[in-house]
Amino acid sequence: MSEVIWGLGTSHVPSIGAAMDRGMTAEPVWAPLFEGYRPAREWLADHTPDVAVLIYNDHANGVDLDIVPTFGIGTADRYTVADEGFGKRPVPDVLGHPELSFHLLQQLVDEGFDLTVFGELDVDHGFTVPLSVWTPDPGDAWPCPVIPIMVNVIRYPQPTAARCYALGQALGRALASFPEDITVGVLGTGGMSHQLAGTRAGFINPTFDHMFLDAIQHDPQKLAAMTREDYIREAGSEGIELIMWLVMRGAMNAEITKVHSAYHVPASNTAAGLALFDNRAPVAAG
Amino acid sequence: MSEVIWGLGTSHVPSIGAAMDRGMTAEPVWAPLFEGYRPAREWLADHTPDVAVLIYNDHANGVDLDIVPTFGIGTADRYTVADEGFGKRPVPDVLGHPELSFHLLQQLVDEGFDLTVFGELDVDHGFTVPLSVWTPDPGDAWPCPVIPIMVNVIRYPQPTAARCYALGQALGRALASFPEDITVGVLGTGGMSHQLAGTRAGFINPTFDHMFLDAIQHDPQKLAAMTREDYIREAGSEGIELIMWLVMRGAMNAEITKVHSAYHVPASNTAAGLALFDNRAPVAAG
Amino acid sequence: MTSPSSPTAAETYLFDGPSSRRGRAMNKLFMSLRDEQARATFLADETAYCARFALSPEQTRAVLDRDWQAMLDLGGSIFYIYKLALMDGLSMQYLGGVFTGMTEADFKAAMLAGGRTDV
Amino acid sequence: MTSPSSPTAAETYLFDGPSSRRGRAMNKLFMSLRDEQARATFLADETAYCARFALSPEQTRAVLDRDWQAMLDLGGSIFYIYKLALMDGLSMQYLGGVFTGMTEADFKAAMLAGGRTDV
Ligand SMILES: [Fe+3]
Ligand SMILES: [Fe+3]
Repeated sequence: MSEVIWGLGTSHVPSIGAAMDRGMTAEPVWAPLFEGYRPAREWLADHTPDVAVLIYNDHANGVDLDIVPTFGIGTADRYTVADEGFGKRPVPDVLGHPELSFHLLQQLVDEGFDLTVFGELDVDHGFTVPLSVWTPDPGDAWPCPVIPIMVNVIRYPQPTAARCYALGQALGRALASFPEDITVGVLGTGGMSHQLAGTRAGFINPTFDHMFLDAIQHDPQKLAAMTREDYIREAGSEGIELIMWLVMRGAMNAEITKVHSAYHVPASNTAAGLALFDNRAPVAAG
Repeated sequence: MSEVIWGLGTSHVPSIGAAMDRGMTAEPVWAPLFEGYRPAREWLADHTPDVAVLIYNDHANGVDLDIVPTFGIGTADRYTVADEGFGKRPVPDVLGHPELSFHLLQQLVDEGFDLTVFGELDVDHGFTVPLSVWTPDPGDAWPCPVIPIMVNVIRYPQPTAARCYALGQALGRALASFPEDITVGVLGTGGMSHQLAGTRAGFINPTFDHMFLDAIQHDPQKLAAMTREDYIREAGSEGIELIMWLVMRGAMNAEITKVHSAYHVPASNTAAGLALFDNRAPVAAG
Repeated sequence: MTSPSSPTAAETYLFDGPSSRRGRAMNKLFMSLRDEQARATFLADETAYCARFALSPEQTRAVLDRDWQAMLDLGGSIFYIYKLALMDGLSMQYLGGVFTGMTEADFKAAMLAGGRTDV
Repeated sequence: MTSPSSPTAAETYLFDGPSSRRGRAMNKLFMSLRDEQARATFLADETAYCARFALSPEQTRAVLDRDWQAMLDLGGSIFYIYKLALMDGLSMQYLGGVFTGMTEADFKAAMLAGGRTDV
């Protein structure tokens, strides 16, 4: 069986990637954000898994607008970094793990998840920025192969939060039934509160975001019970991306240990959040 | 609410369409098949619904091979007839019903069906041949707008039969909750037993097909409980298309009345079956 | 026609099925701008490019005039519209200013002060 | 590596994930043949066309030789392979004969007699 060793929830704001690509991380507007990441990055550098599963959404770059999958999974050997209209980010392409992809596909379809399979896929900032949050200096290659799981969050109706959490739970079972003994990291991406269009553009809800950062560890059921309208009202029309953290959380154990969390406003038009969890239960004190 | 008035299960063998398009329906090899269709066609001509929902699969014509949706739904105004490599079939393009499509999408996603949405879609013989079985001479237009629901049956792992039946049941609920009073016909397509490749090519299992034609009316749960391996063994690797009839059946009432059924071998490499059901319970005799 | 639970309002602009249908031609145009050659073609004759993508007269006007608010109203998705803004060298903060009636500088200042928590 | 419930055997040729991965370049070539212009280009220089789609040497040989059985073995899907056969004016019954070691006439006769009920 494979074993999930950690889960990382993180925003995927494009300007976080741009700040890193342009060497601006020490500038005053950016330094607090990257300082907040540091403890998580250090822990992650010591806990490289054999493979990672990254739950993300495409932003009209990898998939044609006439096709909107609710849930997708990549089965490729390699995922090319997308050109979103301003050149590719200067980061490595992503190596995949087709054997594990096919195993997850079979298990998840057997459990009634109606995945769309991508034999080829270009990945955009929704995918590469979380990888950069994890590994700021990948050199020629990311630390391990990564499997994309895609969630529709940009077109209404998105999957419900409950469905995302259920997908995560099934993902956890599917990983556990993989015949090889490998370690796995799971990334849930997107959020925190933000809204890009309309008169409510610039909306930030730190109260909600802090509640979310706490509940994702201790009470994911509460987050899974919220409707998509709840998310849009409380976290903004793009804050609904947070439902992707529930897929990550669902794949982890009931009790998990927080390694580090961070919260910062603003990263561009967005509140940026990070939460890193060790999949082991907390060690009882004394 | 909208009301399902009939369900039609039918094979979609391309050569059935070709025989019609080339005026060969009276030839000795084809006449028995089309004679078998006649009573169903006559009844259907008297029971034209306001809209139809057609469950089908694409055969590498409408969707790129790098993208394989388990379940999809079309939301277009119009679906163009695909050129499969030998010119388009000389039949009308298909008008859609976007309002009902969006309603079904919302309801089905809310119920946890992870549909892929197609804003544009070319439809191949899997779609147009069942329309021709229903309406041999459409003239300039098919009898009513049609909404495509796409099911992956050509790439393993297909959705389970149970999942298809559950999708049909949810489809029935979603149709019932549509705010307008309209009548609906539902078509489940594909099958019957056949296999195209391998040393078992040409496999036909009339015993299984007759069991299926009976059980789809009286005991769909039995068919829903079969694994995909059961279908492939009993009905051949392409006979698994029959799982699409279960979506149609799931959208109908528990008790339905058979209007007509027909079974014929061969249509090309395939056993061809048809079963037409009135969605009303049988009238008790005497 | 869609379910009553689908919220749409000027303060939010959910990109739902009906808006994607309304905005399809325009969003297809925006998506094409990921390609450098396409951007050059667009800039050489914007009207012809809009015609090639079969934009409605209102959509064509909105694109030519860079009327970002009208693009939203005519079915544009912010993620697609942003590709046109990117090409023009404009930021998401600039667009945020347009949508909220602020200058880009004021919008940025509001974000730096912790975002618009009161809307 | 996939689940043990995935049946694959010469009598059936399930088109599953690993075969789709193995056959991807070849299936992409077959799919392109839906277009008349592409068919003309292919027929003008089949070797060059195979190279353009990055077929492996084995796949190229199978395509050039019309070795239908090898195409299946190398990851071809019957629905894609059929597009090449269509272009050649061959029928699914012809292919059925190839896969089962029969002439097309014998395969057709077997189907007309009710199909191969004993396999
Ligand atoms: Fe995003
Ligand atoms: Fe078929």
